[in-house]
Amino acid sequence: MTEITASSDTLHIVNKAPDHPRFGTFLRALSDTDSVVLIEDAVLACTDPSLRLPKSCVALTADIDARGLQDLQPAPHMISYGDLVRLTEQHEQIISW
Amino acid sequence: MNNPSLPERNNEGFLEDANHWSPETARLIASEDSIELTEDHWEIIEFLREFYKAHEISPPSNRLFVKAVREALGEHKGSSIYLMQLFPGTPAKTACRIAGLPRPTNCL
Amino acid sequence: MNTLIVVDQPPYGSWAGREALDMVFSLAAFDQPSALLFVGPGVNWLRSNQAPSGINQKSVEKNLSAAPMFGVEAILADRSACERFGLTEATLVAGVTLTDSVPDTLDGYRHVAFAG
Amino acid sequence: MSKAIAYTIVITGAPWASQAPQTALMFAREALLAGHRIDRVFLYGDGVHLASALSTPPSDETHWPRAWSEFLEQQNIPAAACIASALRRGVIDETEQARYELAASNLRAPFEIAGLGEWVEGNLKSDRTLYFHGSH
Repeated sequence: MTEITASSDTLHIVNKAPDHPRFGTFLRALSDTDSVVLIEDAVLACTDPSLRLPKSCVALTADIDARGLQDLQPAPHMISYGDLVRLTEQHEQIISW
Repeated sequence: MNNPSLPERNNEGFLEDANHWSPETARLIASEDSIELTEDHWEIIEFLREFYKAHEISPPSNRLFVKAVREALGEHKGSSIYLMQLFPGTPAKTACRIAGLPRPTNCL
Repeated sequence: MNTLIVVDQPPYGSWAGREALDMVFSLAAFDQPSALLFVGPGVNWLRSNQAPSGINQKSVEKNLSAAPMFGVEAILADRSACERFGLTEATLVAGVTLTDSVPDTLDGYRHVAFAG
Repeated sequence: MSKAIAYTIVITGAPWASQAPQTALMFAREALLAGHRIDRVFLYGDGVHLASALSTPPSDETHWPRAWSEFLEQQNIPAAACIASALRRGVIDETEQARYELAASNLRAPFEIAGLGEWVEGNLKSDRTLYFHGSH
């Protein structure tokens, strides 16, 4: 995964499927410089290129693999649980959707 | 605790139905705690009855009870010490019991 | 440490909003600056004249009206969501501040949380 | 390596109705491995079902409540279920069983029943409060 630097921007952790109303609220709440991690059902968003997710968006490998999405093209940026911990170190404001 | 002249209550002495309350109920419940109700008590009891009618909840905790009294009746009466003197123990619990309100959830 | 509790679920169909209210009340009880933000279908909490006795529930409108008394600093709502659900000044409960930018509102709080 | 961080973990999604308890457990294990601390775990809303001693999944499925209990005990991390959420959903300790004159109690050790004050305190003391929600 890409190098992470300390940030004052928000980390969004999203677990809702892309059709869930809260996923839409999350998209509207997103600022350009925020970081996004897709976990659980939210990794299904990687199958829909029309969703305007930021380039820096990453998805949990375990949830991607569980759902058979490991060969998606374009391939999502994937992270481990340990990487998720590191992201939470680097962001003071974290919103779990 | 089961005074036959009182409406149905739970094992902590709170009325099962706030609508079954009367001033006489308040006097009887207060007497169990050896409290003789004065003007100052009635002011708080009426405040709580009005609060329950407006918001359909008891103040959820003692801190919020004190805050709500302060908001309505000012700094002097909205203090733990003042309310503790009137309603010994945990003032929110004692006052709600006498006023016929449900037990504060104390979830806080 | 200011905290924003967000409600995006409509009232009565679930208890999630009531549990959000308990969160903001408990912050107020400990004198922590706090506010509520209603977004999406959650704005339906803010419609006046709710009469839920027919479904045997307590009025969330009345429960919510205790918030200022306990020291909850603001009741905020997403203007576009209010418009979508037909909430106007005439049908909104008193004391609601409308926001035009949810991202800007979220930026103003150190903690942002949902009840569930 | 950045400095150690203290977390409060809040779980609002129930086991089997959501992935919340399992994602939270994976996160918690990794956080400790990275040298961080978990101050407390707080169960809220449907999350209180994780503290039921009566959950009995089939023997070949992961037993999430037991896995959490073992983790909390091994790591000596305090964990509480919100009293209002727990009472509504039938997660009861002996004190509440006596208070409400109920037929049984079912709180799984080492979870305790506590008020939202525990959550407020966690927010104040920990560097981060992280929420693991249900999926509905």
